[in-house]
Formats: sequence, C-alpha cells, structure tokens
Amino acid sequence: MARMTMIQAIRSAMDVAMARDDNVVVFGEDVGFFGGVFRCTQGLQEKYGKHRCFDTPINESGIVGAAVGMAAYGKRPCVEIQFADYMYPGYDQLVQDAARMRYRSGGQFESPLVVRMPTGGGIFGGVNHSQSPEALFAHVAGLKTVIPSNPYDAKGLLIASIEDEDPVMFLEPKRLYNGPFDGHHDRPVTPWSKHALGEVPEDYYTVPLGKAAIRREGAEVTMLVYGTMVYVAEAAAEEAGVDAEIIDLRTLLPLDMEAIEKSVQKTGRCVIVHEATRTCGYGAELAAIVAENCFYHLESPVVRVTGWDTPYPHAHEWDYFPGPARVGAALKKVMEKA
Amino acid sequence: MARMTMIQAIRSAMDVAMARDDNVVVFGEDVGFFGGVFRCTQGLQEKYGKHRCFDTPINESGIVGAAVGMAAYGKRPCVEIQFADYMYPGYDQLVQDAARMRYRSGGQFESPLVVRMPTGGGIFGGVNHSQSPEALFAHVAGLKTVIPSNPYDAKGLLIASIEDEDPVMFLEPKRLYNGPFDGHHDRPVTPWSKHALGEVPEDYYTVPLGKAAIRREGAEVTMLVYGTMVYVAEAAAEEAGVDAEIIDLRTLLPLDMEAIEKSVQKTGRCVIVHEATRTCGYGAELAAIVAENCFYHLESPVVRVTGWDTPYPHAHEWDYFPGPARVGAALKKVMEKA
Amino acid sequence: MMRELAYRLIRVLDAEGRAVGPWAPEISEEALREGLRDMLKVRAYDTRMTMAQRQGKTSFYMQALGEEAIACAFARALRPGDMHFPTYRQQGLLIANGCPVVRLMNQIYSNTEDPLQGRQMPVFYSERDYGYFSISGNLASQYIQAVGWAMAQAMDGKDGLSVGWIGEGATAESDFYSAMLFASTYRPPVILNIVNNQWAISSRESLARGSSPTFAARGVGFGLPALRVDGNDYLAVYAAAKWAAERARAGLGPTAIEFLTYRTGAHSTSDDPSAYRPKNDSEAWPLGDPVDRLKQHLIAQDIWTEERHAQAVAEIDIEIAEAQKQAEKNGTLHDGPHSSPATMFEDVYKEMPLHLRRQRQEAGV
Amino acid sequence: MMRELAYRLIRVLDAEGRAVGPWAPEISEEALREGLRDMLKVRAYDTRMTMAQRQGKTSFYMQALGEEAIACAFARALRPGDMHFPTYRQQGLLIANGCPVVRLMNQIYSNTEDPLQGRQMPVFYSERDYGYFSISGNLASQYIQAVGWAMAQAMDGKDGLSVGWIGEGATAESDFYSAMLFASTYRPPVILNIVNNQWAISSRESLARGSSPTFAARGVGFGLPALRVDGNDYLAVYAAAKWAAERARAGLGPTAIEFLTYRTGAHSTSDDPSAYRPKNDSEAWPLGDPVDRLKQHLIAQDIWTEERHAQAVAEIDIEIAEAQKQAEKNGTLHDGPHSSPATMFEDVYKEMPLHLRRQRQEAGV
Ligand SMILES: Cc1ncc(C[n+]2csc(CCOP(=O)(O)OP(=O)(O)O)c2C)c(N)n1
Ligand SMILES: Cc1ncc(C[n+]2csc(CCOP(=O)(O)OP(=O)(O)O)c2C)c(N)n1
Ligand SMILES: [Mg+2]
Ligand SMILES: [Mg+2]
Repeated sequence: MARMTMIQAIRSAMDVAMARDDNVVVFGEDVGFFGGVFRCTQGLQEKYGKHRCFDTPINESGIVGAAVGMAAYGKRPCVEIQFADYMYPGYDQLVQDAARMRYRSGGQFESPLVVRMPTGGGIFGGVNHSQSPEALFAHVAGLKTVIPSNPYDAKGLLIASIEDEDPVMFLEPKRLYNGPFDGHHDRPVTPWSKHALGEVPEDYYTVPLGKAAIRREGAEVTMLVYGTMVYVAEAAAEEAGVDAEIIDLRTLLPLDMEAIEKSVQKTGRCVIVHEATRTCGYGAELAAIVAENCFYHLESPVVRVTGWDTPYPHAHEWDYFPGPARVGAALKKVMEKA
Repeated sequence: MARMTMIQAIRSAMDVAMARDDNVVVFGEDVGFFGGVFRCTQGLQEKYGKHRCFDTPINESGIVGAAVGMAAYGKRPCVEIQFADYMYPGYDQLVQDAARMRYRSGGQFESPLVVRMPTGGGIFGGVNHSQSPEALFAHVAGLKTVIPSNPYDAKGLLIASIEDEDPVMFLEPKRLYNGPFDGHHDRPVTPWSKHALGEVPEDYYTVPLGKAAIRREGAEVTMLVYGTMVYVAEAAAEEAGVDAEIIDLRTLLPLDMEAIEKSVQKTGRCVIVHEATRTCGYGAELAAIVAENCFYHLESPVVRVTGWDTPYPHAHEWDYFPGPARVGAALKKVMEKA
Repeated sequence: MMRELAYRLIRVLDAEGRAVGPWAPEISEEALREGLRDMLKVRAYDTRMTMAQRQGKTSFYMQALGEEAIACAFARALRPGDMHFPTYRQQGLLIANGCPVVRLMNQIYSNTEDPLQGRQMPVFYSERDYGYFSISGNLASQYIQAVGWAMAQAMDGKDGLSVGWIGEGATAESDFYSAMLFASTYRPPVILNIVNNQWAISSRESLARGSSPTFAARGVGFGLPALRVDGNDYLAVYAAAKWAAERARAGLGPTAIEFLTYRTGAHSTSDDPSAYRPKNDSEAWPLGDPVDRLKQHLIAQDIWTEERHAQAVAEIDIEIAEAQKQAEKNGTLHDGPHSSPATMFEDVYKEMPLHLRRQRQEAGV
Repeated sequence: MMRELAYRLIRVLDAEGRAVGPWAPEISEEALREGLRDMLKVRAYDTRMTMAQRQGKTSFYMQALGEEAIACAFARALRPGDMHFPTYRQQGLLIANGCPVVRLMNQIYSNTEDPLQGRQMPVFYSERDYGYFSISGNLASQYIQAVGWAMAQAMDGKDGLSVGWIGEGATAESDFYSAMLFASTYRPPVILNIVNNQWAISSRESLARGSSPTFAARGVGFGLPALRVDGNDYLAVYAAAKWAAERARAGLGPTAIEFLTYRTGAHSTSDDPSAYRPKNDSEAWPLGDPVDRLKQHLIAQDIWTEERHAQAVAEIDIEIAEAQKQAEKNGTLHDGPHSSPATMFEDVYKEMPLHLRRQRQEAGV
C-alpha cells in the first residue's frame, strides 16, 4: 500500500497494465517525453520505450483513429485527450467506428481501447477547459463511460478499463487530481494523503466496471453522484443534516441500475448532482430511470442539481459550479415536500 | 396554397428566404448543380447563381466552419449535411464555435446559421444512414434544435430558423419526405397530397420556434412526440382506443415546457416516443422534466418507447423502429396502472 | 526528381496493348489470365447484384464498373496477412483474394448466412480472413485506422502492411489529413491509395482537388513519395503496388498513390447520374475499359484469344448465377429469412449489460 | 519556380541590420519606429501580465516573447476592416492595431469592464473593432472560419480580406486541412499564416511536420502559393504580408505563409519548459531577438539611437503601468468586482428561453 494522488494512481494503473501486457500502448499530445500536461504518464516512456509510450501530433481524430486501427489489430491503446473539451474532433471515430466495430463486423474486429481525459471545472478553466461531456458518450451504444472519484478507484477502474474488450471513455475529474474537493473553494485544499481512498495498492488489482459504491448509507434520500460531486454531496448532506444515502456511480455505462433502484425504493427520495449542463445531461437519464422504475416508492419529485445550461464561465465559476449550497437547498426541497 | 411534399416545402422555404434576403446562402455536398441527394435544393443554383447555392468538398467540419465564418461576417448560411449520421466531423465546430460565439465574444460575433440534415430510419439505411442525434444537439447550450413532422411546419419552421439569430439544427425526418408514415411498413404509403398539412402557402410565412402543436386533444394520456413518431402515436392511440393528447414538440430546444406541463397535469399520464437510442436520448430529458414538474399529477410512471440502445440494424429495421405495436403496448401499460 | 511523379501519369499498357516503359512489371502468364478472370468476375457479380436490387431482393447496391483493375491488381500484388481498409467500391479485393462470392451475396441479402447478421447495409462487408477491414459508412475514417494498424504491425516487428483506400471525393474529409499526417510523422508500413474515378456522387473531382493539379500532389505536401497511376491499366496498378509494398516491407515507410480511373456507372442503385452528367460522358473517357485493355494485352502476347475470352465470360456468369441461387436459398432481404432479431442486441458490448438485457426482454425476442 | 519558395527562407535584414535582397519592402522611417514601439509595447504588456498572474491577480496568461515581429508587422501591413482569426499568441495584432491596452487588461482580469464579461479565460480576447476575431479554446477551428469569412467578403465584392493564424503544432488539427482545402477550391481572399515557433507545449515542431522539410510545403500539396519567412525579421514579415495582401485584393486568391520563429518563453503560465527542453535552448536560437534586429536596422540607418531606445522602453513601461493601475481599479479576477453573475445566462441565445429564465431564477441572480 502507498499514499497516492489521483495522478499517481492513474500513472500506476498504466504502469501495471503496461508491465503485464506488451500490447498496452499509451499515446497522446505531450504524453511521451514530458509525461502529459497533468503528468499522468510521466516516466512511462523512459520505462517502456518510445514504441509503447509516445507523443502524437495535435489531432484528436488521428489519435482516436490510429487507436481504432491498433485495437483492431490486437493492441490495447490507452490514449489521452488533453482535456475532455478537446475530444470533439475525435468524436466521429468514437461514435461511428470504435463504438460499432464489433457490431458492424459481426465480431471480426473489436475496439478494446481507453480514452482518458481530464474533465470538469473548478480550476478557472473557463469555456474550453471545464467541460463534462459524459452524456455525449453515454448516449452512444457501444461505448462504456467511467468516472472515478478517488485514487483507489481510479487505479482499479483504469486497469479494468484497459483490460475491457469494449471502448471505454475514462473521465478524470481534474479538480480531484490532488485532493478531494467539496466545493468550498474558499477553504484550504485537503490532499489525498489525508483521505482513506488515497491509500492505493502498488500492484495489480481491479475495480469492476458497472458497480456503484455506496459512500454513505442513509435512510432519508438517495443522492446519485459521480466524480467531484461525491464530495459536494457529502458536504451538503452533512451541512443540511440530512440522512442521505450517497451513491458514487463510478461507471455511467454500464450503470448499476440495481443499486440505484434498491436505494431509492428504500429512501423514497432522490437528488441527482452533476457539473455538466442540465438539458439532456446524464442526470436526465438517471431521473428518467428513477421515475420509471421507482415511481411507486417516490415521496417527492426527483431533483437535479447541475451546471446551468450555459457555457462554463471563467469569473463566475462558483456561481456555475453546483456547490454545497445549491445541493443543500435541493436536499431541503425533497425533504420538505414529504 | 399548393400541395407540397416535405421536400418541396423545404425547397420552397429556402427559395422564399433567398429571395427575401441576399445574405442567405445555401451550400453542402451535392446541393448545387444536382440539388442534393434528396433534391431539397433543386433549382436554387439556377435561380440564385453559384455564389448563393453551391457544392462543397466532402468535409463536414469545413462546411460548418466556413458557415461559422460567413455567419460571423453577416451572411445567413443554410447548409446541408447529407445525412445526420455525417454531422460528427462537424460537431466540434457546432459545439465549440457556433454554439458559443455570441457568449464568448460578449455579443461581438454571432452564428445565425442553419444546419439541415435528414434524420431517422425506416428506409433500410442501416447503421450509418438512420441515426437520430437530436440529443447530442439539445445537450449543447447555445444550439437550437428543430424537427418538423409535415410540409406546412417544415416550411414555416425552416424560414423561422433561417431568420433566427441563433444556430439552428434542423432535422428532417427522411421517412416523412414523401408522406406521413405511421410505422405500418407493410401498408401502402400515403402521399402528402392526401394530408391536410401537405397544404402549404407558396409565399412567406413562419412557424415560430419553441411552440409545440397539439395534434390530437385527449384526456387520458399525454404523448410527447416529434418527427415520424407523430404518426406512429396517432396510429397507436387509435388502435389502442386510448384518448391520448398528442403533442408534436416541433422544437426540442427551446422546448415548449408550458404546453407539456399543462397537458400532463391534465391527463396525469405520459408516454414519450422517439427513434433515437434510449439512454440519454431526448426522451430522458422529457421524462425528467415531467417527473420534476408534474410529479403530483402523475397517476402512473412515465414510459419511454425508443430505439434500442444498439446501432440501427439493416435487416431488423422493423424490430428496432418504435412502431405502433410497441407504442400501443406502452399506452396500455400507463393506463393499466392507473 | 521523386516529387515529379506526383504530377505525371504512370502507364504500362500502350494503345496496342504492349507492356512498355520502366514500370512494366514482371508477371507470369498465368497471373495475367487470373487478373483478367478476377475482373470479369467482379463485373459479373456487380451486374447480378445490381439486377437483384432492381428486382427488390435487397435495398441497395454499389458497383465498381470501369474501376475493376485497381482493386484486382492491387490485391494480387500483396500478400496474405496484409490488411486492406477499403471503401464500398473495392469488392475487387475480396474477389481477387478468393473470398467466396456466395459469402458476399449473403451479406448483400442480409440473409441467415450473412456474416454480419443483417446488421449492415449491402456492400458494407467485413472479411478479416480475406484481409478486408469492416467498412464504415462515414467516409475516410478507415484511412487513419489503416495507419494505426500499420503502426501496430511495425511495433511487433512484423513485415505485413496495411493499405488505406479512399475515393477522390472523400480525400476532402479530415481523416484523410490525419492519415497523411500520421503516416508522414511515424512512417509506418502503409500504402495510401486514392481512387480518382472523377466523380463523387454528382461532384466532379476538381471540387476536392482545388488548385492542385493532382491528388498525388497532396503527398508532396507531407514529404511522402507519391505516384500517379493509370488505374485502368492492370499492369501499371500491379507495378505501382509492388513498388510501394516492397518499400514498406523494407522499412522505407509509406507511399501515396493516386489511381486515375472513371466511375462508369451510377454512384449507387439510389443514384441516377443522368441528372448531373452528360449521357455520353462515360463513352468519351479516354482511359478505356480495363478489361478490354488487359484482354488486348493477353491476345497481343498470344496467351489468350477472343474465343477463350467469350468462354471465360460465359463460365464466370454461370459460376456467379450458381452462387446467387445458393445465396438466395439462405434468404433475401425483403422475403427473409434473416438471423433472429435477438442478434440485434448482441455484439454491442462483449457482454450484454443489464440495460440491454432488459431491452431485449422488452422487445420479446 | 513558385513551388520552391516553400522550401527556402525569405529574409530581409542581414547580420549587420541592413535591408537587403528582393524582398526588402518600401516602408517609411516613421513606420519603422512605430513597428519597434509596437513590439516593445507587446513585450512590456506581456511582462506585466505575466507578473500579475504570478501575483495572483488572475488565473492564466500567455506571452508572445520572441515572436513579436510577426503579429506586429503583419497588422501594420494590412488595412482597417481586414479580419484576423488569431490564436492566443497574437496580442501583437491588437496592440499594433491600436486597441487600448487597458481594454486587454480588463479581459485578463475578468473585471467589471471586461468586454467579455468575465466569461472567457485570460487572453481569449474578442475585438471586432480592431479586426480581431473571438478566440476559440479548441485549436485550429478559426482557420476554416477565416476562409468562410473571406468567401463571404468575396460574395459581397468587397476588397477586404481575412487572415487565418495557427501555431505549427496546431497545423496537425484537421481544421487546418479544411481551411487549406476550401482555400484551394474557392480561392477567396484569405492569407493562411503558420507561426512555427518550434514548440507546441512540449512537442518539437518536427512532430507536426513529419517527413516534409517545411510547413510551407503543405501549401504546395494544395497548389497554393506558399512562402517561408524569417518571422524574427520585421521587414521580411512586412514584405510577405504586403505581397500576399495585394494578391488577395487583386483577386488572385489565397497565400500560405510559414513564419519561422522561436517560443522563447513558457507555453503559458501553467507551463514550465525546464521539464522538457534544455535551459539554454532559447539562447542558442539563431534567428535572434526581433526587437534587437529591428533596433539595429534603425540605428544602422541613423534614424534611431541607443538613447532614444532606452527612453522609448521607459516611456512604454510607464504607459503600461498606468494602464495596469487603471485596469485594476475595475477589479481583478480573485478580488473582483466582476460583472453580475446574471450575465452568465445572457448571450447564450439572442433571447433567453424559458428554461434559462427558470435556471437564472433558481440561481437567484
Ligand atoms: C462523413 C460522410 N459524409 C458524407 C457521406 C455521403 N457520401 C457517401 S459516398 C459519397 C461520395 C464519395 O465519393 P468518392 O470519395 O469520390 O468515392 P466514389 O463514390 O467515387 O467511389 C458521399 C458524399 C458519407 N458517407 N460520409
Ligand atoms: C482541439 C485542441 N486540442 C488540444 C488543445 C491543447 N493545446 C492548447 S495549446 C497547444 C499547443 C499548440 O501549439 P502551437 O500550435 O505550436 O502553438 P504555440 O503554443 O506554439 O503558439 C495544445 C496542445 C487545444 N487547445 N485544443
Ligand atoms: Mg470518386
Ligand atoms: Mg508552436
């Protein structure tokens, strides 16, 4: 066991995966010699050579497209898109090719690749360094979507993703790279070294895709969250004095529907929180599922707390971010109407 | 007044708009001399010249990107993407540039452009000629999304879209180009000339964005539909003998929330139908909105009938398509559980 | 100078059917006759399937009429294990590589024996065992995938190679650029073919070419060796393919090749070119019929005769007709049978997730 | 031959500061001094804003250290009404075009007078009145937009032009290709500039260049006139800009220009190049400091002295310091004030739709 930040845990996952399987290759913009702008791939080129970890030209469609070709051949590419905001030029390759490869080829070709990308705001990244595009992946049949919220999960989920036979979109909440963040931006930052989930085995282990984690058991309301919002939910529930059951989804697709249904059927209330824009965000799917499958157990309407339906602003970051105050208000709202 | 197919109505809309405003320009793959693979732009190059209606190289990012530049300059580009399935290479320009232009430039530059694209299945188009990507647009703050279901609306909405100051994604259900289609693929096709909404004024008029149309008033259940599904809903309601209120949304964003809320508060039941894949489809947003805003009026869970979460298959098209049988079953289900 | 090859035209067969000039390849008599048969087979297959579509037996078809030499000669110049990343107009690769015609027809009919289980539109084949990558509906995405495949192969130290195929119209797509760029940067063993058949649905090739005199010139911009070849000249295609393949296998990196040809037929069965091109345009085309040109060469060499030709045409037609009968026993699109609708939910993921299992149940299949 | 210009290097200033060779432009003494002052101003502005970021007054900054000649000379060679589609490293265009520095600082500080109302990260300016298009965070998308703007201008029969700007690293993006292609096909009045400062964050220019000897050679692949110019030579930049602008205004179509320079500083305030490039790399750079080179030219011509230079530096520093004080009165990022949070909901659509009005209400702003 070691103390790791989320960056170190992610790096360790690639290191372990590359050591175990020669077919694992890592590439992307600035990931080779430099080790990535967030330093997640630092040291991998030195350890595994330029054929296993290398820089690419700045062309996201090229990165994903080359990965699709390599994966079809038999490699296991784990590529980095520098920011999730920059995945759009590679989206066609993901949707039309990676996601459909096995289906359209009758199983002759597959796309076992991972696309890692830092996601989310809270770092004054403004319009183009703060986006949360997870719903754009979840809507696409054939893709899997993973968002870890801590170093332990990040490593275990990333190894599982690299070993997975399907294309996995691996979203890394960049606000969590160095420590949990509960949305109280005016308070000092806690490092991972002070958090239980910053304790990470140095060797191989996996956290299976498709299984949620209950971060806090509770009786009054179910909170469906992922990534940074796990900590915001924890803070908000505590501050609001609500006995919330906090479910960290970890994998958005496949989704742990059973965990959700079980919890909401128990609590009868549900608050969903994410940073992405609201309309057609992943929270819409969660709300729809809960409304469809837990209708007769619900005591008040499901409430979504999300980023507003605007681009992510720079100066007004904290007015945009769904922080503990807004989440707390939602908790009170669902409790009130009981 | 004239009898028009949806193709003729769309063509007439561009004709009227080009005649009224020299800044309206029309371009895309095969749209110039040939008039488009679905012939929606036929005759426009001859009438308005090669500077106003022209062919482009096969590069969707180039088409949208050039349109963004022209629109910022002061033109009103109305471009065609040959199939909605081929918009992905242009998605970056739509999301990161067109949708955010006014916002990020403090109002100095705008993106008044229209992207027309044939959408949906039912024509044996298989994986890559059948997609319904509307949710991918609705999730993006700054875009508007329109889907007409008949020639009258198509013309009025397209003129309104061209005149609109925001970027409008104009999805044309290709299965409706030549006549309404209720999903009974084994029956003869009705042409638009036999439908009241095939009656279209030859001159200028608009149908405002953001206003739904009630196609059928009813007391027992609200059906939220758009495009081809309007006719499937009509057939299903009639066959199931359910007194359904059928709302044709016409514009997905901005959404006519008030019409939806009013209807569901009246009927207490809601069925949502679309052809796109289910997870994170537009139906999720509709279900979430209904569950949030009409909770205390709902007598049974909202039900979604959608395309399955798989690519759109070729031979099994009718097993995929949400036809009257599946929609009828949903109607019975929401009624049953009263 | 190397760069100039991008602006010339490599030809081998002259007007009398002689193989002349520095590019005349070494090729056996039997290989020449095989080449001719491959092309005839493609043409017969195309004719039958176009007809089958008209007869309502399937939804769609695309022929390669007039362009047969390119895929047929290229396939024969390569080795088993090499992987083609084709467009919808390279059925010649499959036929020259020995893929049974009945397999292809099963795909066209989306019947019970369709290797793709009826999921894909006709002609969107996938035949891994015949070196034929799964065809994507969105143009050009395969081009960069071919480069990725070649990079992977090079990592493993294998001497196989991959071939990207693209129509001249689709070179306009951005993935064409990604492919040229990655090829230029990493220099993996890939051949990047551009089939310039002068039309992209209704658009002339000049729309995608712009101010550049040729498509091969694009390669010059990336510092890649680039050839421009008469695509209706079986021997020129074969020679260029051999040259590029040897370079790739020797570790000298990628080659870009523009093949000049002409789309003699409609874009697809959904298309009617009379709306956008002169009726006799196809007759006026100067590169000639690739089948006739190779036939003339064989006859000129005394290794073929008009009679043997007529006989070959007849034999091949019978063979294709037989295959068609056999395929139709497995079903046709509109009359079935097809694979079970339950297959629709398979292969989306390696293991079917809960939401899909629930949906399959809802579908009752 | 025209094509060869893509493989050479156009220079005007020699080692002694003389303007020599066929590209030496006609330019007045006053224009030369203005050019020098523009560059000094950019440098002073960069220095102050980099410092302000370090002091925690804003979140981010990007300087153009060592590359000042390119934007400054180019701006002066163009006309009001021409539109630049820049990257984040062309602040020189704004300063040379007379945009008040305090306006720029207000943007850097996201304060109450920020023309973009605090929405954008620092340096993502938009200044329509100064011919400066709104900067996008996603690389290269502006390049094809510049072509679209030029097409629109040509439709209207105006003689204005547009200029696309891109870093050499970002030429790898597909929108670079779309732009070159549309420029090649439609030949509108656009100039497509590539600023090759040899680094793209940690990547060397060769990664994006691949097997081609230059970036200008990309233009050759599209049949476009393509120049390669010493970007640290104010006169060479000015001359190339004038040449390309005249061609464009005369209806002769687009020009591609590669400017060779060197990114002397870090990529941004978030970056520390010591992790990926040798410390003395920047000193070894042979093209020299563009400010020194122009200064030397002026002094050699006897229209400038070391004293006047020192005085100009001091004056400009005071001017920038004054502007900074004024800007800080309007607020800084972390201490505010900012525009009202309600502005966050504005300008998403021309008119605020119901769902946003509801959200604004929910936000209580
Ligand atoms: C991304 C994308 N855009 C548009 C299309 C529609 N489309 C299919 S084939 C075609 C023409 C391609 O022409 P070319 O590349 O010259 O190939 P050819 O048909 O001549 O063999 C077009 C525009 C598509 N399939 N994918
Ligand atoms: C689509 C996209 N991909 C990646 C990035 C991240 N990024 C920002 S600047 C940069 C390097 C650009 O280098 P270059 O084009 O040479 O410009 P320079 O910084 O040298 O001026 C990268 C990779 C981005 N902004 N957008
Ligand atoms: Mg073609
Ligand atoms: Mg650079």
